[in-house]
Amino acid sequence: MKKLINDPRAVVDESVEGFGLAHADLVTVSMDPMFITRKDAPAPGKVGLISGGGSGHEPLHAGYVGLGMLTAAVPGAVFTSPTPDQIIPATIAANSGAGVVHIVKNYTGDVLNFETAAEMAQAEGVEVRTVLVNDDVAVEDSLYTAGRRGVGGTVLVEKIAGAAAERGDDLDAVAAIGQRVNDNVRTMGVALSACTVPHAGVPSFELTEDEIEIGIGIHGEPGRHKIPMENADGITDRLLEPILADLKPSAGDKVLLFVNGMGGTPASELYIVYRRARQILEAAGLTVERSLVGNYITALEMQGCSVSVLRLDDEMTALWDAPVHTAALRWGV
Amino acid sequence: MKKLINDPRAVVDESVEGFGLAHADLVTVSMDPMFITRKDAPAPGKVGLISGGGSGHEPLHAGYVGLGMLTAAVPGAVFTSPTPDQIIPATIAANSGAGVVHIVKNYTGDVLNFETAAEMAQAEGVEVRTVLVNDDVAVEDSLYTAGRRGVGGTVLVEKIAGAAAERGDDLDAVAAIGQRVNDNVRTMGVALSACTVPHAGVPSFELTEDEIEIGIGIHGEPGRHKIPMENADGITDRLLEPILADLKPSAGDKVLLFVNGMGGTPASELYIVYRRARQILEAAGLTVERSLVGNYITALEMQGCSVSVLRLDDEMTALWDAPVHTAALRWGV
Amino acid sequence: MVGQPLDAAWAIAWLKLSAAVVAENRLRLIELDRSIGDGDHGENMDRGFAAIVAKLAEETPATPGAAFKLAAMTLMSKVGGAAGPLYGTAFLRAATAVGESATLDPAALAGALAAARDGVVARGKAELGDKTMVDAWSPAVDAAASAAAAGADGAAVLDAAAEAAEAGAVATDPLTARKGRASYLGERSAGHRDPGAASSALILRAAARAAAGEAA
Amino acid sequence: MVGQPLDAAWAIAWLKLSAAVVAENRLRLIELDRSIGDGDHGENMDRGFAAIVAKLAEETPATPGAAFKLAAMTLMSKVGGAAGPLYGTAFLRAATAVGESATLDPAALAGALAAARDGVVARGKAELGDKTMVDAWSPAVDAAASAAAAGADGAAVLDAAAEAAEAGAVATDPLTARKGRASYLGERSAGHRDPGAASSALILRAAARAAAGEAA
Ligand SMILES: Nc1ncnc2c1ncn2[C@@H]1O[C@H](COP(=O)(O)OP(=O)(O)O)[C@@H](O)[C@H]1O
Ligand SMILES: Nc1ncnc2c1ncn2[C@@H]1O[C@H](COP(=O)(O)OP(=O)(O)O)[C@@H](O)[C@H]1O
Ligand SMILES: [Mg+2]
Ligand SMILES: [Mg+2]
Ligand SMILES: [Mg+2]
Ligand SMILES: [Mg+2]
Repeated sequence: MKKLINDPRAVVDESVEGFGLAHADLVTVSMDPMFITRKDAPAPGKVGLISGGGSGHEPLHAGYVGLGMLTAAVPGAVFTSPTPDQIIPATIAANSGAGVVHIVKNYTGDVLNFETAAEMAQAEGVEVRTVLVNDDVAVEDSLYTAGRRGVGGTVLVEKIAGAAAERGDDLDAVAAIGQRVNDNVRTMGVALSACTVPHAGVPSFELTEDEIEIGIGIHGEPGRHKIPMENADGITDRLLEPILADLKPSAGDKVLLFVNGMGGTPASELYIVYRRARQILEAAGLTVERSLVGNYITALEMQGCSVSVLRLDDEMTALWDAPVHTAALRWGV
Repeated sequence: MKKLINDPRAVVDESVEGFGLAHADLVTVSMDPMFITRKDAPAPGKVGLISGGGSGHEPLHAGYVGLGMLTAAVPGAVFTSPTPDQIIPATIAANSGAGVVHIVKNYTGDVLNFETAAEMAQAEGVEVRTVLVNDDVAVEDSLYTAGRRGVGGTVLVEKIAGAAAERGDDLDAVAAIGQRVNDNVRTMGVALSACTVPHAGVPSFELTEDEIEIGIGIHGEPGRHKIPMENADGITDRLLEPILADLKPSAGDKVLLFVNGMGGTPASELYIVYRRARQILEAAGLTVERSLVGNYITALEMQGCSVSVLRLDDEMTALWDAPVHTAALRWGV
Repeated sequence: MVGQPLDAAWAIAWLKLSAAVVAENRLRLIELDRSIGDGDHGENMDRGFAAIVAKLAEETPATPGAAFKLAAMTLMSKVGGAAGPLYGTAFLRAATAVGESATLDPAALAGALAAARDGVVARGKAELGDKTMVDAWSPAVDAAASAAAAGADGAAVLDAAAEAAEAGAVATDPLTARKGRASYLGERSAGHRDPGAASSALILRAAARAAAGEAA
Repeated sequence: MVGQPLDAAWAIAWLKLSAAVVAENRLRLIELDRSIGDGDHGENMDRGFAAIVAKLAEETPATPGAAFKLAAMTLMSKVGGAAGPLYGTAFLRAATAVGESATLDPAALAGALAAARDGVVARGKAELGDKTMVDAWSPAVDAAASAAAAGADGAAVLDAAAEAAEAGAVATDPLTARKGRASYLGERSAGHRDPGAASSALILRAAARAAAGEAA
């Protein structure tokens, strides 16, 4: 394992410290307990929006703290959800009195820790709503399992719900639009290589030179199955197929196409995947109204990508286009 | 070699095609000869700004085409400079009558091909000025060698000269500010792993598990020397030392600190390097006025980073802050 | 087997022995979690129990219940992930169950273990056979109850519980996970031991060793 | 050795044999460039010469000069990198030097090679010993001039040139590069053959083979 780090156990601390220094115009960093808030939080009268989860998915979530997106982010240890003693003060700091929405990726750890924190924050007088993101079609959705994972769709939920909070929607409305995004987005990922968690020191799974993992998440967990290496178009076909089968869009639907890099994939390759995904969507009669291509929710240095398709309505499109000013996503300002 | 590609020889074509589809609001793509122009090029009365070079450094250069930055970009094959038959029509397309500045990274191939193109474009009536970027302190600067390489500083030259062109500076003024940025920026890079050129199929150099290459460029060429793996702080010290020795800043100087990922390095690690670089600069009495952290000029999926330090003056800072709207850099609009 | 009284000293020794055994098994637990999860379980548990030891250097709980509560709060705030709230809840429910008693008799001990297990189930909603830590805790609780009913002393009750937990952990090997991160793997999760069940067995064994008089 | 007349057919055969030999040596040239450059030289040359062959399927140059010009233009527009403009200039200068002659006599041939070399030097500003293609071209030009002066025929002149170029390429091995990408490596460039010198030797050998009557 070669990484640009000092002590494997100081990775999150030092990285968040650097992030805070580089983006001091946007964010305030609390180191202990660790959470990152918008410089101007809480915005009077506006709903607060928080997300968090294990570290290692940068720029998620700290990179999305700022105008028009998150009010606060709560990073845990690498691939480990944060604890209530971080989430509670972040929730309180994000609350202007209008309440706080927790955007939680559907993993047992995240759910349990945010659940506890929400309960305790409510006990301290903060109204909390939770949007559970579970867009990963690689995982079977069932009452008898942990359910689908929250992956690429999280970024879209944060952007669109963030814009709703910024325009002054109330607590239930912000949670509802976040939920609507989640209900209309599906994601599927592939890994060409594993990633190495700093404290583990060895890759999270093994792949030979001609194997890939289809249906991976963002934690270096193995996917649903290994298949022999294929070309980019073939892989993209395999990602889109379950997305469309599950989303069941109608011809004429407008969509946002999000091709996300897992951390170790060159931008040029993401655009090759984008090209093919776009061909498939257009062949299905869909209009790609908006696009996002890049490393937005990663698994350390994993090579691979995920593709997300979000069925848009006019309100979602307008909220997507609304100004955003964060370290990792910025437009209109 | 596992990559999200189809035919190794179609990588640039398919990737640029995808880029054009994803950013159709910003750019127009000519596939043969290949070049990418701003949707609204040429802007009446404004100086055109072109850059180009081998592919594999994405988002450089196509990602910087748009308002306040490049008028056109000319991608060559992977790590191979483009040819005059691409550069000439791009130059003509970028010319509103106010002339065109070529931003050329100092590599023999880039210099020769842009030189030929400039001559031929001038013969067709386009005034051309050239800014040669050579910020890499890893390489000895001498009349008897190919001289220093153009690396991270290129992004800063493109942004600041682009803002000057956008505000309406004339040809010589745009070239002069570009030159001033180059004169005030120094860069040094490190690789933890090599990259694999698609048509070559094998890594560009070999490193064992406990070796790193110090002084690498952006083409997977080996660096000045291999050293045993060190921690992030130690590596950052090694990058900053020659930068400061060469730039010779004075206490009180204002600088822009640019920590650039080579393509395969997680953002969290870049912020760990940023943290240390900032400590060093502040210890030297410098004020870090502006920062940029991310994958802006890459070498495919190489793991590693470069650090650039630009000594700012008030005009450069204002031009840095000026609005920019490109696929990879955007603010103020 | 004649053991220690199950008092505050025992509870503290249990926590310290747990910290030692988790630290020793850190890599093994990471490795188990790497196979069917995200490779952090050993790191998470080690961070949490190291924090408990640090807390114990500052304050000395006067009762087993106080020790359990200290453990619960520390695990809840330092571990994160799934294991943090689950173990946190387990110790919290055990603390509530034992109240302020200075020592636990075998029945109270068995009741505390059952409360802990019930807490895990309430939070995580896993059933027996879902390939989670419940598969270690449930047989341990049953074994403890039987032993206590049969008149065993505290040390013997814990020994039975530990043995059952160890068997329960081993028995997760062939199972297909239905809860937690391993469930994403579907059938590929079979053939691997559940890391949370493995750590639960280690911790229950530490309780038995503390009761048998082993010092931390 | 009695060879072909150095006419348009020879020039075309030269270009086609060059394309074949460059294609065969693509990986070797990539490998040489990977060691001290950026690993694209074989790919660049292969792309350029394949384009020449494609062009030759569309049009048949009537003179050696026309063939050289076709090669120059194609290399200039398809190769890129350092090699594109340098080889392009070489062929362009050779074309200018031979004008519209239908066949080249040994002196004209030697003159064309010298013009080509001078073009490379004018563009690239490399001196002998800088570890570039000049280290193959310069001895080749000298050998060709001597052979022509000694009365050798075209084929023999080219044979001498190719042999000298091959020796010149080998002689780059110990040198430290002072031009091109390899110069960034400083002393680490010593111990490797310059890829452009290697490709130059291949191409000059192809010229000799074409002159010896070998068909493409
Ligand atoms: N719903 C659940 N009920 C009971 N135990 C669970 C549940 N989900 C996960 N676990 C336990 O947690 C363990 C994983 O813990 P850990 O790796 O620390 O957290 P994470 O899965 O968040 O990375 C699993 O091995 C399993 O025993
Ligand atoms: N200034 C120069 N003069 C002469 N030849 C040069 C010069 N610079 C580079 N070369 C030749 O070009 C070769 C490299 O070509 P190539 O790999 O195709 O281009 P690039 O270096 O741009 O990747 C070198 O091996 C060397 O022979
Ligand atoms: Mg985890
Ligand atoms: Mg090259
Ligand atoms: Mg885990
Ligand atoms: Mg090369």
